[in-house]
Amino acid sequence: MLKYALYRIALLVPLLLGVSVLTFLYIQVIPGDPVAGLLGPGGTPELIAQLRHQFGLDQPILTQYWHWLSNLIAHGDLGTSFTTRQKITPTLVNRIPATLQLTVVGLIFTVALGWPLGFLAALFKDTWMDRALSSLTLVGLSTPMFWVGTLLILIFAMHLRWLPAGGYVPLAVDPLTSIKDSLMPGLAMGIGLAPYLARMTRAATVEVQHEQFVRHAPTKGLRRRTVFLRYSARNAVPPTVVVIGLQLGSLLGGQVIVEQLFNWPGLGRLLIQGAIQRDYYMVQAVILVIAALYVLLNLLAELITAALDPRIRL
Amino acid sequence: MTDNERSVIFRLEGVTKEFGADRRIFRRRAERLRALDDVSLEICRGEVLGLVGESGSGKTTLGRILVGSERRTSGTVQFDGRPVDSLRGRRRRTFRRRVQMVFQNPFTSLNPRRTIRDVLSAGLAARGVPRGAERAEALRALLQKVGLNEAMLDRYPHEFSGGQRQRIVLARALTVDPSVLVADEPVSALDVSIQAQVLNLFVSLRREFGLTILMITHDLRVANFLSDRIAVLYRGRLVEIGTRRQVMENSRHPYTRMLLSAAPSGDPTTPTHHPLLFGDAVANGLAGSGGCVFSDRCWLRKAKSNPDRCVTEQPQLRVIDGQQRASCHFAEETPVAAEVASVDPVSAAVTS
Amino acid sequence: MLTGRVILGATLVGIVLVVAVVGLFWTPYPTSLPDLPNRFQSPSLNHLMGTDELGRDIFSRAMVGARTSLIISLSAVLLATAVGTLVGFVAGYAGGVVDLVLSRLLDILLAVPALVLALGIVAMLGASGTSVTIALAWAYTPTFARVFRGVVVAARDHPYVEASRGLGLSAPVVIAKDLLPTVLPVMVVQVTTALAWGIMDEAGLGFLGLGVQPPAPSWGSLLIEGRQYLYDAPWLPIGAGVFVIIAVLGTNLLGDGLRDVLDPRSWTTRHSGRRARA
Amino acid sequence: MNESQHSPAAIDGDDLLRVENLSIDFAVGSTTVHAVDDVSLQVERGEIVGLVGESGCGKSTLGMSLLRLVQSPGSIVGGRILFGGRDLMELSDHELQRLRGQEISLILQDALAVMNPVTRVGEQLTEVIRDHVGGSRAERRRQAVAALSSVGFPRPELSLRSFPHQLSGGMQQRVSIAQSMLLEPRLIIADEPTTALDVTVQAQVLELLKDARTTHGTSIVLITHDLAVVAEVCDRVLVMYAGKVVESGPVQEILQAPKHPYTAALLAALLPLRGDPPTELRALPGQIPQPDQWPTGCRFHPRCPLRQRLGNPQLCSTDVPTAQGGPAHWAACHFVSEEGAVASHD
Amino acid sequence: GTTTSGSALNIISAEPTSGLDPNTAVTQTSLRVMELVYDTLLDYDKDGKLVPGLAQKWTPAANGLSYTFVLQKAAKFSDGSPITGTDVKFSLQRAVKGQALGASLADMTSVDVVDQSTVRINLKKPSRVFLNAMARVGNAAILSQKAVESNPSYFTKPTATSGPWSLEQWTTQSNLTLQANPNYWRSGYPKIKTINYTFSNDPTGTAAALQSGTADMTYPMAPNDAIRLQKEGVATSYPTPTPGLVMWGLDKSKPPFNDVRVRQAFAYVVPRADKQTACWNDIGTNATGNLVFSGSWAFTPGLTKYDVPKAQGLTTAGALLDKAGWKLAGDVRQSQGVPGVPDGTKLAVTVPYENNWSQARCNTELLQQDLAPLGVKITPQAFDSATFYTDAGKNKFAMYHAGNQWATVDDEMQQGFTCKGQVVDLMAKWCNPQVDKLIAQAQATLDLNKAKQLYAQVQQIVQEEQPAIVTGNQYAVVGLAKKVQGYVARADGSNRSLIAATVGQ
Ligand SMILES: Nc1ncnc2c1ncn2[C@@H]1O[C@H](COP(=O)(O)OP(=O)(O)OP(=O)(O)O)[C@@H](O)[C@H]1O
Ligand SMILES: Nc1ncnc2c1ncn2[C@@H]1O[C@H](COP(=O)(O)OP(=O)(O)OP(=O)(O)O)[C@@H](O)[C@H]1O
Ligand SMILES: [Mg+2]
Ligand SMILES: [Mg+2]
Repeated sequence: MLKYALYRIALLVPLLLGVSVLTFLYIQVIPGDPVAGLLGPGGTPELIAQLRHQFGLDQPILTQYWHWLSNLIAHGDLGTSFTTRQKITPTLVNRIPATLQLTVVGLIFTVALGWPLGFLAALFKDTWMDRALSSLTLVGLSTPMFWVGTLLILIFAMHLRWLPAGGYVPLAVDPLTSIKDSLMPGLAMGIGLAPYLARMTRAATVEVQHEQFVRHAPTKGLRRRTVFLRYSARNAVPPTVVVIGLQLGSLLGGQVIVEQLFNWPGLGRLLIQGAIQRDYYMVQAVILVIAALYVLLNLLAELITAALDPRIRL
Repeated sequence: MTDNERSVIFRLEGVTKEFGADRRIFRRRAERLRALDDVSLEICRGEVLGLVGESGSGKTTLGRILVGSERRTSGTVQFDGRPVDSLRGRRRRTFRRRVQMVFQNPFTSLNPRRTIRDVLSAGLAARGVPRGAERAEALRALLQKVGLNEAMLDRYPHEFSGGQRQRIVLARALTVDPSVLVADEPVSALDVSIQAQVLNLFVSLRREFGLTILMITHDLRVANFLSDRIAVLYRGRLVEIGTRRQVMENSRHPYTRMLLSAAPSGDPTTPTHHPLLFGDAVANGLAGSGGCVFSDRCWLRKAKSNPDRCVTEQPQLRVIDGQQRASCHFAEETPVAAEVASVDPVSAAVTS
Repeated sequence: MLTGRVILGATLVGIVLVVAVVGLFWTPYPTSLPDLPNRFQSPSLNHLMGTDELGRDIFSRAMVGARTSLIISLSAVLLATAVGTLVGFVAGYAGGVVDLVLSRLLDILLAVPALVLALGIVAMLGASGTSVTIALAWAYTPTFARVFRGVVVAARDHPYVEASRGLGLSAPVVIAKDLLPTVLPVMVVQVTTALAWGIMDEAGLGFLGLGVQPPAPSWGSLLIEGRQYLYDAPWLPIGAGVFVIIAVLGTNLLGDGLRDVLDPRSWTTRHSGRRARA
Repeated sequence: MNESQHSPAAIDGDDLLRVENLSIDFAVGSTTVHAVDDVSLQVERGEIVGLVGESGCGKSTLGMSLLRLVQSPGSIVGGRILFGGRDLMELSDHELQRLRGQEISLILQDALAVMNPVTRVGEQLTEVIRDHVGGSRAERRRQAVAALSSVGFPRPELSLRSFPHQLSGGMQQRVSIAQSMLLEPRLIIADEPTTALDVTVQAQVLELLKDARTTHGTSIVLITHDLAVVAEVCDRVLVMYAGKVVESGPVQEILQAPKHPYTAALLAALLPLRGDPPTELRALPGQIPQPDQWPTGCRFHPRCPLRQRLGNPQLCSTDVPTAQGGPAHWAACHFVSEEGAVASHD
Repeated sequence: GTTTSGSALNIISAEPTSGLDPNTAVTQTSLRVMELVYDTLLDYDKDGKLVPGLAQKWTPAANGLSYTFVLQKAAKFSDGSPITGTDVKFSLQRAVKGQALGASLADMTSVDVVDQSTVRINLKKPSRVFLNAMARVGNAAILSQKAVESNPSYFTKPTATSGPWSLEQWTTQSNLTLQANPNYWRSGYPKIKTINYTFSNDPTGTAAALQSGTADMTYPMAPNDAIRLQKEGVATSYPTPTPGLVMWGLDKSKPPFNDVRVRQAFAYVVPRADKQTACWNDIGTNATGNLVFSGSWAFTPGLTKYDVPKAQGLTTAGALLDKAGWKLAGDVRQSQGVPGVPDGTKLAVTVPYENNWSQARCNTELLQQDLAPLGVKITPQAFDSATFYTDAGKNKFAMYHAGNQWATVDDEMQQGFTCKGQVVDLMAKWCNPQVDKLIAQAQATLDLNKAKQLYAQVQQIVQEEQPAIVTGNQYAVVGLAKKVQGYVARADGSNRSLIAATVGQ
């Protein structure tokens, strides 16, 4: 398994190289001048030209790419932001803890909501409970994450004033406040993704309950609890981990929106800011990092599944 | 039947198939699995060759290589005296048409969304039977041959029972007027009474069309019923081949003998016991490591107090008696059937 | 139950479509004419979803917005379907090196989550309806190609497809008669599901200020316009959100229902070969 | 309806299991499927009873009902099941749970499919002991080891640590036999335990079942479609067709002198292993009827060669045949007495 | 969610997007940080009067061709090194080359270091506004020559700075921390030890943060939020009059806006009072011909040419358009004999605005409605700022929604309405030498009244010419938690009064 993990991590290199080539190619098709947007009404042609030169934007794309790549390989340097004139790498590295924290809190909420709802629906399959839960998850599935987040702000920040409407403190600085801050954005993400998980959990559990080994378990005289816990639930979990892995894309995508909504200084907001300000290097770097994060998290999900299901050999 | 001058339609030489060797670039060596190992045999025009062996012995793989839906790793396959690799374009399509496969599971081998008429017409069209009256006539004749009636033509596969579907599958294969039929366990999914119907159908089809048939089965009774000759596979290697009578009644390979002894006699009066039986046919694919593939389960070897030769030297398939060939160093010493019971009782206990 | 979901889904989608079409010709109130005395009316019988800062009827604007949102998500999904089908079928049916190269390319494209990729592309192209369409199509295409490739590969090795090839039928015939019908249900379901993503992501991009730009009203742009008055007039963002939810819910229901109806497993009704050996 | 007439007479006090007039229905949509229709049987201590018949005739349903486990939408609609004198229909859920696995256990066709794929063989064995008799961890483990070695595992401790899929098909079936015999039940229901296996493994498995009978006096109901297997291991056999038992009797008699034309047809379809095969098989025409459309009268009448030879008497399609013959060997056929009718067919 | 302690101020605002280099940083957000980190020679009080900064006094030469500045005795950089005349010379000479202040320093010929605490700045010609440039927050920063020259990436994290606070850390697009400069020359100041900035581009979110107590200060606030918070008594908001304009930029190089009658016609009808109510929640003022906000010394009443009732405006405008050759046909005007325009061309204009400025959207949508009765078809179109400014620079738009903010009225006049100024430059093709001359005179004279008269003449011309249709004055809106004491809003939007402010519990 370790070998497999290392092998997959090694595969990440060509993958990310591919991603970087693609993002660089996109730049060629851009209309509009990022530097002009950056300077606003104060931007004179001279100033614009000066900045373009400073960023090497006046060079051919291949040269630009080569510079960028060699800097990345030699110094781990992802370039300089157009807007802040700061090195991108430290900025990004700074953001990763916040992003990961939110991802984890989001995942916790997803799992804490999704699994119980799914198991409950499966246990009470074809009863009013199942139907109610199914309708609920379907509505949840159809509700945009930002909308959920907006409602949460209205309820928890505006009316109840329990939680701050946004903000972030690093976990290391003030753990309690930090966790409190991440509750609402995490919940928004959890509510966004839990319906998927609940549906998949229900489907997986129902499917498992049709499996011979579950139907056969009572013939051995096993207790109901043993049958549910050790047969149904235990076997339904690995496929749901696969689902979680596949949904990580949505999670990270949704996280972008949630970060914006809750003013959470993660990679997502960096991306949006970069996108709005046409900060190409920034956009490119964030996409690259999110891709790496996504692939790694996916690998993690795969490894967990393999650990949970002995039939899977990696 | 066992005439030597009979013309050979398929000739396989040294056919080996490894799985896991292709497709993925980065694959660890250990994952390669040798499903077929240096198999050489020929199939004669008009005969039924039974191919028997335990699960995973490579029967299906051999069949798929014959019809061209699987590529072999090495060795040659000749069809009608021509290597099949040299066939291109039209020729190749003709070849594929002349060699048809019938699958084990009649439930997955028919497209659930196509009517029987549609399926059969497509085959007739591929053969070049013109649309209209002629095709309708051909269709009718075909249905009659396989024992179905015209009223069923516009139904979908799910409206048929297993036996009927297997007939349809046979009819489909026959639409293109094949000369060779590769039947992969065509009756093992069917019930006893239905199995008999389909086996009868095979007999009559063969008589009528002069088909050459490779009958893949794990059921020795089925092989015994239909075959002119029988080939026995074990872990990808051909261990014995000969006429039906030679293999069923005077087999020279201890593996064949073991299979025969394990099959229930069907006669409650003869008490059965299985002195020759131990071990599992686990297809570990590690054949060819030097000795005989069967040596770990071989009762004969045990009875002979484990001669070294069995594990150091790989026995070659050699002629024993006329058409009968077997790959055992001690083939001649294998006691004839009547003597089996008197073999020193090797542990009947099941071991693994 | 099964058809019930399809019917409910179709009804919801139908309602949204009717609203969108009616919105082409008629809305309860003018959609852009300010009505300053009626600013920030909360939802009432007169104004189902309230009014905005210029006194305009949100419901009317959402009616008009439906068109933009639906056209964008539909064209993005159709574009992705077209390209995805092509790539998926080529990779799946051809196999070999072609498959290998295309699959690796898909791996690269799939390494970036769709919404993130779409964001990046919109960033490059500048926010506009066309950009959003292109970005979403571009972002969905790899998923489509991957899914279609998967089903084609699965179908390609299916015994009945193999049998058809064994009969010597030509590739186009096999594709048309055996492969496509097998793959089509998956495609229909995939397209329906993706439509739900499209509506949701269009709104999401709009919410981030990277979607269709006002005044072209789309649900996304209504949401971002409304967000500024979240506290003064919470109904502004909620109104357009309700439309999004109805549309997505309808599409999801439809997709779910179709998945069940078109599930090939529901075609084979009789018990299958019990004696299939391991 | 009345094949049970003989049953009471056949019962001496030694019966372990007695099934009386059992009927099981499945509600499929708006129709009702009579999967098992008025079936009676008894199993003596230490007896191996074969239950043969073609797909869908109700063998498995009958087998499962002996554990009072019928999958929904099925339900037992009539009859009694007496096990060791107790009426299973009266037992509480808890009593049933104790009964299953401990007194009656089940072996199914696909051993891999019935094992929990994510837990080790050892745990699966010990959890049965835990749920039934408790005991210390070490004690449970010792029992599991003993069970495995009794089915021929040379190194049971090692195998306890395997996951099911790591074992070969034969070993899987042996584990499942070991599990069913863990608590030394009095009755084992073996539902096609060898159908998916190679003949070599089949022989070993059948050997194990016979061993169980001889060493523990376990009774076995062996469900199969293969008359050759029946011939090999069973003492008595019941032939089922379309939800009903059509013939019952000692193996030897039935195989040599079948009374029912269906049994005769099954035997005719049994291919010989040795000697020259017939050039053509005498196959039954037509198909196995669908369970929601059992034919009227004698359910076998549309395919019955005997009826055909007798000029299609009306009786067969209108009247349900009763059991004919002695209590030990009877058949449900109107024309069983037609001397030589069946024999000439064979 | 930053913890609040007595001496810490939590600010939530937009990112300083143009960086912290005084030479290039021109956006308001950058200025708001730079003014706290860098000191300038001069400063303003709350009335806009010049007061000492790093220079304790400044004396003009009799001929007005030079100024002598005497530095504060205690002037030190944050690393403790003294601020010397050399540093001043270095800073000003660097600024001349910069884009931000270069134009304002055009008259400066040389800087003499008299001694280490005295510098003399020589001018080409006398200038009243030269001193404004010296007080320009951020851009006229006095930098440490040694620090700047020894560190190539000085401006990504300036060290050894002259302002009341020094930069502690800056995480791009996340937050920024300032610490009180212990060596600051004004002893006892600043009162606030730490300033924590959290960056957000979401006005709603920032308002919520202020409301929930997460932040103590936020700017600029959306008018509706400011009003709401004020009403709810949660926070104080300071709408401060500034030299900032809201206007419609016009491309005067081609039809239809090359005809002054068309520009005037539009000016009669564009939304003025309505937009104040609907879009700005009555924060800011309505301009009907004047360019200077009403609280300013340079404000001249009576410039109200376009302050006419709606109906009258429509009639006047219609007549003007008719004369210009745009005749009503049905409900849309079409050209008839307009030079350079094929007859029958509709009078239809696409009007872009920046998508992240919601008042702009509101205003443009009102424009669409108000011009419809005149027979002019307006299509509002949102652009993200990048595309907006690129395309505006390329003269792609005939008319667009614009807003601008300056530090002083003099800057507004100079940069807004001279031939080289930005506003007319951006749209190009309008240049009035007469205006240039008047503005130059006004900026040279030391007499404020004279300057005011000259500016009145300028406004008179602009009112007639309408190179851009100015419709209002923008106010800067700062939101403060009640516990922040001593903050004084300034006309240039500066937050420098934070030096004396305190944060209560
Ligand atoms: N596509 C494949 N990829 C990898 N391994 C394969 C593939 N097909 C077959 N094998 C392996 O090759 C060996 C031979 O398989 P094959 O299907 O030919 O056996 P068989 O004799 O037909 O068995 P059975 O009686 O179970 O059908 C088996 O071990 C099988 O697992
Ligand atoms: N879960 C179920 N739902 C509906 N009908 C069922 C169900 N299980 C069994 N039946 C019906 O009961 C009949 C008897 O089924 P059963 O499984 O007992 O047959 P069997 O003799 O064991 O067949 P096989 O040899 O195929 O295992 C079937 O034909 C089927 O129609
Ligand atoms: Mg096979
Ligand atoms: Mg069964």
